Amino acid sequence: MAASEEDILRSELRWSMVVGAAVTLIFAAILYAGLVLHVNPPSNIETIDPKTLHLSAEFTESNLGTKVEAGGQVTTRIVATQFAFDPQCVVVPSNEPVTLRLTSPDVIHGILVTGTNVNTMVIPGYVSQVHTVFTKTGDLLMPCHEFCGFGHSQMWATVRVVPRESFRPDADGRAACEKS
Amino acid sequence: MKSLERLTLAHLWVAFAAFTVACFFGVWQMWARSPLPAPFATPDHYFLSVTAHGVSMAFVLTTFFIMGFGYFTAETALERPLPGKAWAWLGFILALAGTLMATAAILSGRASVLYTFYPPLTGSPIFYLGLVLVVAGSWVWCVLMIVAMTQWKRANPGAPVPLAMYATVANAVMWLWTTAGVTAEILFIILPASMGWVDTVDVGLTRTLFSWTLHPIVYFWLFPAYIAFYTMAPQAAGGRLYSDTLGRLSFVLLLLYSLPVGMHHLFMDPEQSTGFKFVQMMLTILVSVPTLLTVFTIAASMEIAGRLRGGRGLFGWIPALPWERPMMLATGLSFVMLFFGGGGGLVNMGYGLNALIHNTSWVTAHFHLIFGGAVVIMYFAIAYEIWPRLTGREVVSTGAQRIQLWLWFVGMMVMSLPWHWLGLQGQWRRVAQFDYSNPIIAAWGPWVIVSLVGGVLLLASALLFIWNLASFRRRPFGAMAPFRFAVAVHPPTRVPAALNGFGLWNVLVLFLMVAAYGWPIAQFFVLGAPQAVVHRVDRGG
Amino acid sequence: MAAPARSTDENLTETDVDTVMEQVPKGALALAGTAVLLLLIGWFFVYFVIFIPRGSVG
Amino acid sequence: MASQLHAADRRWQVWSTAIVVFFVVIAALLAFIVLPIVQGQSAGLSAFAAICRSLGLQAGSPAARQPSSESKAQPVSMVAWTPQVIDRLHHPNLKNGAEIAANICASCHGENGVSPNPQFPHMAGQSAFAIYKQLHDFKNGARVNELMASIVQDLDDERMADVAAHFSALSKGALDPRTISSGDPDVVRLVEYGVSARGLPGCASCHGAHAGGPIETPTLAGQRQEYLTAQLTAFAKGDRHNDIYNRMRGIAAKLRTDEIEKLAEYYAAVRLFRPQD
Repeated sequence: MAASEEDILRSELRWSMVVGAAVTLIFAAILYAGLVLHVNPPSNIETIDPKTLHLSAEFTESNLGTKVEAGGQVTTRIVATQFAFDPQCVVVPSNEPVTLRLTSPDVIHGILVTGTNVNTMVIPGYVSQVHTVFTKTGDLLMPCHEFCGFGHSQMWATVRVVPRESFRPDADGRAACEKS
Repeated sequence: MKSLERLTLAHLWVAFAAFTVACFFGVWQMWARSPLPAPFATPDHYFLSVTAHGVSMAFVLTTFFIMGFGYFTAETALERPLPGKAWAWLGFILALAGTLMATAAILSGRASVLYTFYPPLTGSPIFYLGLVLVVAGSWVWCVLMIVAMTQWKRANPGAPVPLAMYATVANAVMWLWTTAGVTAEILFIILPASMGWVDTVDVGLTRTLFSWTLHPIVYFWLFPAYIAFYTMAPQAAGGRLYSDTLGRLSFVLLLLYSLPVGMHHLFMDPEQSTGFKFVQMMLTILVSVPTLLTVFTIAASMEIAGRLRGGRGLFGWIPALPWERPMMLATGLSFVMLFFGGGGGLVNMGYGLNALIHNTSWVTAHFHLIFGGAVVIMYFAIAYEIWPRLTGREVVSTGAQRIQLWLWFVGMMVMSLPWHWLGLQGQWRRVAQFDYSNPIIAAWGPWVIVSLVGGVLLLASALLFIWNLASFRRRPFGAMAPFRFAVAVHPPTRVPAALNGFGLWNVLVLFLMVAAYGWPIAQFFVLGAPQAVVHRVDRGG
Repeated sequence: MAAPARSTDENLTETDVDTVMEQVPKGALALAGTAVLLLLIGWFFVYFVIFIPRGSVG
Repeated sequence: MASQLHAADRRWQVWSTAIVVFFVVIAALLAFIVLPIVQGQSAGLSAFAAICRSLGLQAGSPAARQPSSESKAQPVSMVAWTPQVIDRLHHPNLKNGAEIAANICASCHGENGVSPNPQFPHMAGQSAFAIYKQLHDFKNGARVNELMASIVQDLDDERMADVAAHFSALSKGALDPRTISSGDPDVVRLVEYGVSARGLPGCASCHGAHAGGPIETPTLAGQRQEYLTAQLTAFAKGDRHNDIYNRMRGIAAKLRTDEIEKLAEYYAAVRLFRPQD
């Protein structure tokens, strides 16, 4: 007999090696991104009550937007609600670490920022957090990318990335988009 | 024997009716999203349409097709009557009643929550109850498949279960595990909220339970395609299956590794930790293994056929294959779509890499290629293959069938390849209308129109498919030859118990599910999470 | 030696199969290998050319 | 033969279990030990904290410090939709509510909740949640109105819920504005479609019957035109600001004066009561 069952299984085993090598290569690249570039999916298990969100300190209306905290850390707080972001425009400095903190008082939302890797779901009950560095300046589009109701398609905001020297927080450390 | 045909045909017609309606919805949605002015394109119509499209394609087409094909396989592969046909009809009626309930709720505008639900948005209880009935009907099928195999094994001690049936039961076993997540979500959280018994829900828990179901459900849809690859395509090509053992192993691996991986749908979610996401990412990588093994095994089976037909050289066997046969053609086209869809999937599962494309059109492209493309084109081919047997009519000429398959393939590629590109540009999902006055979005316009053209081709193909099936009616009744599944190069005489049953694999699935989902689900009960207020999407009220 | 398609199906003999099995799975290996290679190239293109330049997130 | 097979089965059991368990152990080691420790080190986190984060026992990414978030709470409204409040609105004392309505509200808002004065809104068929929220906001000054503020001072939360539910029950609910055709394309666009370019969701996305919008969304169909114009204008100027997270201020500020007029006219024209069918 030309090819026994063993021969066939041996060829399958050889092919499995090829498959194993290919997926190992991909896995190595993912591991590299995690270990060296510190890329993680946003997984900030930090709970917050959506029912009393507007009564909270951090996500109170006047505390939203970009703020340079003590220690120089730039934090941008955004509330995703039906069917708008508050604020609808945030300003951030380029080439500096920025932490986005988002949450929702009502239903599930999600965001991405076009042209960047910024992407997270916004789930009522949790604070979503993305640490990143924006490298390109300009107005980036930040749409709500998860179905949140009939006004979902009209829900978007602007992330205005400005050069460091044009990023001028006020005495409280707050920075907001200038009204155009 | 007549009763089997009636049972199978009833299932397949429900499946294909839902499929055709869903194609109309799909094309209209693409039109509404494009720069071209579309009629009726209000947001509530749009999301009603998305819900109808998703439910019809993902729940109705798939479940009814799989049940019908499973009954057919059980009787033809085991060569003995299907036990419990009355139960099978009961399952059919349950699932059909559920489908009608869900349809009524959707069309009345009371359930525009999409087929993936999104609590705390909740629709009418009729919608969820309908879906539960569909699942209940499919459970009847699962039990019948397991019973059929068990009875056959008792009657044929030590003999290997035919591969087609072994795979079908693997799917039934997997489906029982799969539906646990979504059933728990609906019964314990969404239905009470929808009925007004509770006012708040734990959103993180609902998402985690749904993710339990969300990945293996795709493999549930995929199984018939793989069964056709292994047990029908080599036969249609005029060759032999390269390895029966590898077939069994692939189906076992699909059962094992499609389940503990659903969290890759939650990579961008804040309610799960990096650690468990990483573990499930690693398990997700393993899911690509059975598919890549299948690619090789089927390619080798085709190579046998091609060489038997005189093909020579490294690639000369490919043009020698009988491409004029629908099953052969569909298999080839399916693999091309599997290549692109699978490649996209390897990006999706990449842990941090998921941020690049999560909830963009890239993902829509991925699952349309894998499911709508690679899988559904095999549903067509299976239907063409078994229709003469089901109707007792003679084979129709295959020209129109081939045109239909080609149309589907070209349509799917034209539709989904631009979506990949748009996804990378950030085109986000589930949008009723885009603002084409925005310069970023304006640049997407032409590509959206190209993909709409693909959608129109798909609709044309869908209609031709129905016409092709209907044209069997005009053919005379023919002699009923027994249906033959592909034979392996070395047909198995004895296989290890592990590859002839599922006891061992159920234990391992349990272990994997506890490891992958134990704490991620338990955390909601141990640590607690704030609940969100239910928002009713119940437009009819 | 291209035999008529249908006759191959019906009159398949073990000898025929044995003969072609001397070649199989060289072609399958070449085809599947090429596919996996292209897949890897595509994946690493997305990784290095699109993903990495868009910056680290976590 | 049988024992041979039996041995083969054992091998399958042992090896497949071993491979699966081995793989899970490796995955867990990488996910819960290697990755967090390496990432945590460069972020200045202790190994313990990083591991806790990777397990989800501590908030934050194992690769970054948590930002500090000190600030003072300055709510624009004190109403929170807790299960207790929702439950009271679902199970009110309607007799109590009717009494309050007759004694306090009727003189301005009409005996059946149909206001005789164009300045005052109709109450009949209004969402109980909307009424409750506004009463509450009047009481603690989140919504500024001297007259209402003095009137609601005597109402506690439960009585507010009762009267809100009373008015809500007066009709079977307002018409869904979608079902009313309007000839004006501007109105159709604003009410049904929304305008993506301006970030304006369609009014019906929230104000349509059971549209799934915010809990406190009022129904607008049949409301007094003057009242609607006044409120939209007040939202636009920021004079009224008890909508949490700028939901209405943001929208009203984007509307032109003529659009506000048209919308108020349109919603006022929608009949308040359902035709008896």
